[in-house]
Amino acid sequence: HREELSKPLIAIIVPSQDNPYFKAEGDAAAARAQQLGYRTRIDAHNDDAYRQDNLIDAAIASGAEAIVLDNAGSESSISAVRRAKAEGIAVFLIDREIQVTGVANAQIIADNHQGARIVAEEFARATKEGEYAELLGRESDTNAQIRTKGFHEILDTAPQLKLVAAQSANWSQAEAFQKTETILQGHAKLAGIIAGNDTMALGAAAAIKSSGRKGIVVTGFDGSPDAATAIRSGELRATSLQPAVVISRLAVDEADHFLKTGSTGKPEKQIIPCDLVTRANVDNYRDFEKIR
Amino acid sequence: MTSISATLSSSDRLASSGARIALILLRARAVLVLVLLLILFSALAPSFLTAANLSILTKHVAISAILAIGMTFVILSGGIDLSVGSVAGLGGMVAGYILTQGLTLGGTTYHPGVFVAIFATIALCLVVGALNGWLVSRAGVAPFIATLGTLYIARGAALLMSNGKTFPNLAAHAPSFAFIGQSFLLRVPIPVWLMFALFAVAAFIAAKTPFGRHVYAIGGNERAARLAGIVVPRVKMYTFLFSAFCAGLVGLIIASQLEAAHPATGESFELNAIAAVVLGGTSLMGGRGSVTGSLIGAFVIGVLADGLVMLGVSEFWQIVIKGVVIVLAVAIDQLQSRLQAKFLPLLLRSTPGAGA
Amino acid sequence: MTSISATLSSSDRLASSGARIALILLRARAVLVLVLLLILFSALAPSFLTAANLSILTKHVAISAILAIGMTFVILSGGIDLSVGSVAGLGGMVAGYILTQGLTLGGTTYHPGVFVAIFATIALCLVVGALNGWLVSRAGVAPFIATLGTLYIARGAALLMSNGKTFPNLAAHAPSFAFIGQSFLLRVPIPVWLMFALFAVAAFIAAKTPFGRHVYAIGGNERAARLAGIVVPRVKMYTFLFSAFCAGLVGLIIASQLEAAHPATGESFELNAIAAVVLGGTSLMGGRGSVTGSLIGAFVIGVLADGLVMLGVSEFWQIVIKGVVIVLAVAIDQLQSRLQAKFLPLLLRSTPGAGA
Amino acid sequence: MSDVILQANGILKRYPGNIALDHVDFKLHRNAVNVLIGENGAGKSTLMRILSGVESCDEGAILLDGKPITLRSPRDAAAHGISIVHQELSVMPNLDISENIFAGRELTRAAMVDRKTEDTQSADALHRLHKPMPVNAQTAHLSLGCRQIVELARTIAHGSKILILDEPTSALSMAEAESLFEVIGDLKRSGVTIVYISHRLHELLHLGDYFTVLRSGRVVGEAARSEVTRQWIVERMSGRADTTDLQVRPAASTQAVLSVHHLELGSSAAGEESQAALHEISLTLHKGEVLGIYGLLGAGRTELLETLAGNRTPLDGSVQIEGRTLELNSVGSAVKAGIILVPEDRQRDGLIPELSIRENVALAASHGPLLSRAHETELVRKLAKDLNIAANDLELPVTSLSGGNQQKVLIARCLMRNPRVLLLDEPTRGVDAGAKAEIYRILRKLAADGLSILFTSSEIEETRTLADRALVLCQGRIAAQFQHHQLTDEALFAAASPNVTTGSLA
Ligand SMILES: Nc1ncnc2c1ncn2[C@@H]1O[C@H](COP(=O)(O)OP(=O)(O)OP(=O)(O)O)[C@@H](O)[C@H]1O
Ligand SMILES: Nc1ncnc2c1ncn2[C@@H]1O[C@H](COP(=O)(O)OP(=O)(O)OP(=O)(O)O)[C@@H](O)[C@H]1O
Ligand SMILES: [Mg+2]
Ligand SMILES: [Mg+2]
Repeated sequence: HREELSKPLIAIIVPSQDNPYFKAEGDAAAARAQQLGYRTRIDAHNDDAYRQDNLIDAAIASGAEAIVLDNAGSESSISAVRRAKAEGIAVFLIDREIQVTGVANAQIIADNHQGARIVAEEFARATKEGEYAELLGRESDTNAQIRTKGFHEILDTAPQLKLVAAQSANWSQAEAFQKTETILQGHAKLAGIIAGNDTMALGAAAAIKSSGRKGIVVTGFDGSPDAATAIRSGELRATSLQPAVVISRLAVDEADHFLKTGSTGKPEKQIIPCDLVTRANVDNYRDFEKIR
Repeated sequence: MTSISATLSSSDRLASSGARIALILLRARAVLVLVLLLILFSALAPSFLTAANLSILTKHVAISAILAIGMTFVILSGGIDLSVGSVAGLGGMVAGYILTQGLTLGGTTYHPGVFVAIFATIALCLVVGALNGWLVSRAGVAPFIATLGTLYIARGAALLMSNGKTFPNLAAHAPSFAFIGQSFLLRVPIPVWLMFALFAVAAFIAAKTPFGRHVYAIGGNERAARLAGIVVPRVKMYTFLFSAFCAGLVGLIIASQLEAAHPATGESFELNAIAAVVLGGTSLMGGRGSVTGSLIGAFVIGVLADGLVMLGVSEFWQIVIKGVVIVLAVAIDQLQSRLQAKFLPLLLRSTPGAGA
Repeated sequence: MTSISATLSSSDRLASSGARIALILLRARAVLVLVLLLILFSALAPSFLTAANLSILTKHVAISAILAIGMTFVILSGGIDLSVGSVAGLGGMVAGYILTQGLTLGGTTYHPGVFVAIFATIALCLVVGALNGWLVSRAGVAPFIATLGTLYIARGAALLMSNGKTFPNLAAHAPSFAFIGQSFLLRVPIPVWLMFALFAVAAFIAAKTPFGRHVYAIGGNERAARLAGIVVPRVKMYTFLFSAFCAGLVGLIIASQLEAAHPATGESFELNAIAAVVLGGTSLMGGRGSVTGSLIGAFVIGVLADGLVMLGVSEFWQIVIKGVVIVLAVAIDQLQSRLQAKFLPLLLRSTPGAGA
Repeated sequence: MSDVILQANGILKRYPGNIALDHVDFKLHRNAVNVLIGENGAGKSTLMRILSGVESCDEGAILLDGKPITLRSPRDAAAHGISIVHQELSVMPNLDISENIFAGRELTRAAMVDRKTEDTQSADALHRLHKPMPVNAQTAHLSLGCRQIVELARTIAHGSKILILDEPTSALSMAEAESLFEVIGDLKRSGVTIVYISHRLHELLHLGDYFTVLRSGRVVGEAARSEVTRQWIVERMSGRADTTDLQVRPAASTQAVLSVHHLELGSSAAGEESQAALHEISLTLHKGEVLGIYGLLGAGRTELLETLAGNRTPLDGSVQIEGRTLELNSVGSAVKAGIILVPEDRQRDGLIPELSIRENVALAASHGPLLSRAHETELVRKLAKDLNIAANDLELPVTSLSGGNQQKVLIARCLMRNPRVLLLDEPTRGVDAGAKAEIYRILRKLAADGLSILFTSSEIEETRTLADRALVLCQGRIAAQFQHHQLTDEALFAAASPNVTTGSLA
């Protein structure tokens, strides 16, 4: 225990621990950091910028050398990150960016916008024509906003696709299930549902299954293992895989590099593109990672 | 003596009819709101009033209705149960765990059938219920705090079971598990059957069994109930057990519907359940209310939610409207009972007894 | 006569000393838990007991402490306020809106200063508080339901103000706004000053002013309070206004700390505040408790939260532990007052009056 | 200025179910003691609640010094110098004595409560009542009597022109009452007008200057002291229960049903109510006997009965029923043994207001796992007939019944469980004359049928009328025991009061 405590600490802060994507993200970062001889701690801010603020304070107070952070809001996180920097703690943002540069040591961002576009393109290809519905994440979350923006850049230019319902399911599978059931009732000719993340997509798929309707295209976002399973079985058409593991490892490596040399040797913003996962290539991925 | 009985008989007649009117109005209030909503949505959303949609709607209502039915006894006896949402979440996780991981006893892992899983789930939920009951009726902790504590404990436990992960495709592990949430009987979803079954049982218990009456008695006047020889702690214990049982059932239904168990399931369900009970005309002070009311209240909340989704009303407005409906419905209830208090005496103005 | 007064005076002496003992123990309980936690964490986390950390800790405590202080009067008078979290969220959004968007009146948009923004924020929060007060004291809606309704309404309103978006870098729009949440005075964070200021004021009001006494009186026996000529509805109104005021302040502090206003801010803060108040020894039945207690309770919750994070305890365990602490603390409280009830009579047994 | 300071004209007050005041005219004579008499339920308290702004009348006017005034709240009344001690205790148990005395009218200096002055003023208010108490003692820990004193002190401390006392002595010992009378004398001399309500005739005749008699919400007599005699009052009240047909006789059998040995109950100062201690209580109750327990309030009668009913745990002593010793640890066990209590405070400990008459009667008597409404209705109807409960619909809310009938409902509830021993605490408190006589009849009949009855009372009249044998309880001890023929006012008073000053019993 003693020499464990003597190791330098890297605090890892992710949005939540009960979502497979963030779970994988956090675990990957922790694993790498421990490989590199760091002490780690994973906390979740549940997309509550104030809780994130407190967690960063706690990290500062417990003398963390670096913070790996998947932030709680591109605007509402800035002051916290700035405070950490002021305390001389290196901050490495993963997955989501913040609206300023020069504060964080690195922003290794999963390109939600590009990811949204590619999955939307696949959705448009698959749906061809007709009515579709959108399930948004928690509308007060930045990512929900970016993704829906990306979806619409594509889908609004596809004249044969008509948006008939857009509801928030707050990232929740149960809520997506119920709302989809209701939407299906309202729209007999629904051809597709584009969801803001995989859990909602799975909820929608379950609802479609229990409704007995066939041929409704469902796409998700994240690339979770559960989604992969659903893609294999055809319940999901596609998802946009954010390379969580890659990003986390990168962030930790750069943190390590920075702590040892005083620089990351990389540009601050590194935007990692998302991969489109469909039945065709689903077997090339495992746990948010490209394996072949 | 004569004059007294005279007063009584005449005042009785009025009082009774007054009481009946009151009762009808009271029921009517929830029903009224419900009917209004139904008309509104049918008018605005063509596909709302279809058999298919109503069946789905009822299935959604079932969730909060079952919780509300369980909550009714707790509230009737003057308590409250904030833990039902967490308990539902925990229940789903227990089932998910057993179905996917099996039970490991002394090194060897068994893969018990669906019924064992269901049984174990309910059992664990009852343990939480018993904890609530014990804290309230024995340790003398205020129900609000006791169940707030178990809310956290149960939620944390649910998250710990899978270390935050979801137990995925339960269907693959146990196809028959889909039954609870997904199957139909005579073209009516099983959850709806469960809801009506529970409703029937609960309404029967409330109206026809000594237990039911004891619940009302305790809510009405706990001291009197105790002096009349009612074993108050035991009754309270049962109310919390029943509430936890219903919560467990909900957890199973949701897990079965999603074919997956997610540890965060059920967050803030308790608020819906409480709102349903109160909309149904049950007083948070206890002693006054009915299971039927709670069912109607649950329908109000469910119809509102689904209807607004159908109309494509934005999430944000949905929240506001929900708040407004809750407050309005209850405020109207109060107003009405006030009016009654005002207007009954005026009826009694010309009773012979006074003149005698 | 003599013997009676003898009984009385002696029993009184005991009673009052008993009361004092009780009070001290009661305070002691919360303090005890607090001290235990502090020792525990200092032992386990070396960096816990540093000036820097304690200052940060206190800053965190300030948030729930301010809410708890506001909530205390509501609960002392026998009510409850579930809406504080939403009101805090709404407050932040109002400030954010005014600072970033300005106020548009008749086509032209003004960009008022920070003080106008703060003023407007507090004003709007007071409106919600007034709504709560009106619903409870005039419309006769149960506090739980009334504030549950406004919880939804305020949250929805907050989301609608920005259509769910965050109002970004307020610092840029109004540098001086950072003051409330980020600046220091004599190396102590402003929020901490605010907390202690509010505490002083509240403790003073509770102990020294007629209003404070009226709050206790209503919580102790509302009917008697009314008979004694206390204007119950007005007092209740003020308690809800004060609670909303504190909530608004919290909203401002958080917005200032984050330099951004997020519509989801403050979710479930109410539970922390209520827990703090109850841990502080205030009875949910009203009439018994103190502002000091609530402050201590807030520290317990705050220390627990930060300490567990520092120890790297998993989030899930944090939730469980929180639940356990809440239940235990209150259960112990109950137990202790029972013991008192048991042990006082034994003292009183041998009073001269009885022997006379 | 006129002799009449306050005048109420044509006051009408309705309550759901009955008319409490039916066009009452009431005059208050300046700095005199205006006595208001009437049976329970006559409307005395209602009238006073109206004069003190607690309730508003449906019709009628109130004139102060000839000028009409409106009293919307206790504050208004206070502003006009009218203050009241309510019949039902209204102290705030969580506040201390001085806080209670000044609740709602705090003395302030610089917006701060001026505790010092409050305490000193409270102290000398208590002093004027010859009842010094530590002004910072929590009222929760006070006996009913002391709470009553606190309320008196409240009105005295506020130095009001008109002081209404609604049964102020009901909770006082003789001696305490004595000192109250002195205070009333002082106040009268210092120019205060007093309204005095009480059921104790000797007090009224001792104190009163002007008398007004109410009967079922109407004024049936007014006179000055000079014209008033015991006889006059009794005729007006016509309250004397017609109990001629009650033939009381010594217990038929000598078979002991209930025997209590050396019962000890600790007094506790915890919780909302203080409770009197019991010491060395030993008594036997024979089959078919009606045993009365007389005592002043605070004597511990409620405690005794509640202990026998299993609702309080004794420190020591044994209770045997028909020879078998029984564990008194819960109401349930007592009920099983056939001991059931009709509590003292109907509203607080007896009735379930939300439930119907039938449900209240059948409350805890469960026959099998299910309630058979038909069966139940039949049983309840029979009881209602035996006890002559004047309700033609058993499904009405129990609150729609008058006090007497509510009391019968509670008796019926106990009979549902066919008890061996029936305990009644103040069986006719708040019950009007007719019903009172009836309840006596019922109880006698039950006794004749072999039920053993133990009842408490604060009314000598009642004890004399109803009991075969009477015990007197004083400060938790059995002070005396009387056979029926030995029961006289003087004897009972003497035994009941810690130290007697019979001088005042004119
Ligand atoms: N709040 C109330 N609601 C309904 N009826 C009431 C209420 N208060 C009093 N009454 C009825 O009004 C009548 C007069 O009651 P009141 O208390 O004035 O009688 P009282 O003369 O004070 O009797 P007591 O001598 O027992 O105090 C009674 O029949 C009583 O039942
Ligand atoms: N209705 C009541 N409200 C508050 N306290 C009460 C009440 N009845 C009894 N008490 C408490 O119990 C103590 C003992 O009084 P108790 O009632 O047992 O004497 P008692 O002889 O039964 O007089 P009574 O039966 O007339 O009340 C009282 O001093 C009082 O503090
Ligand atoms: Mg009276
Ligand atoms: Mg008594």
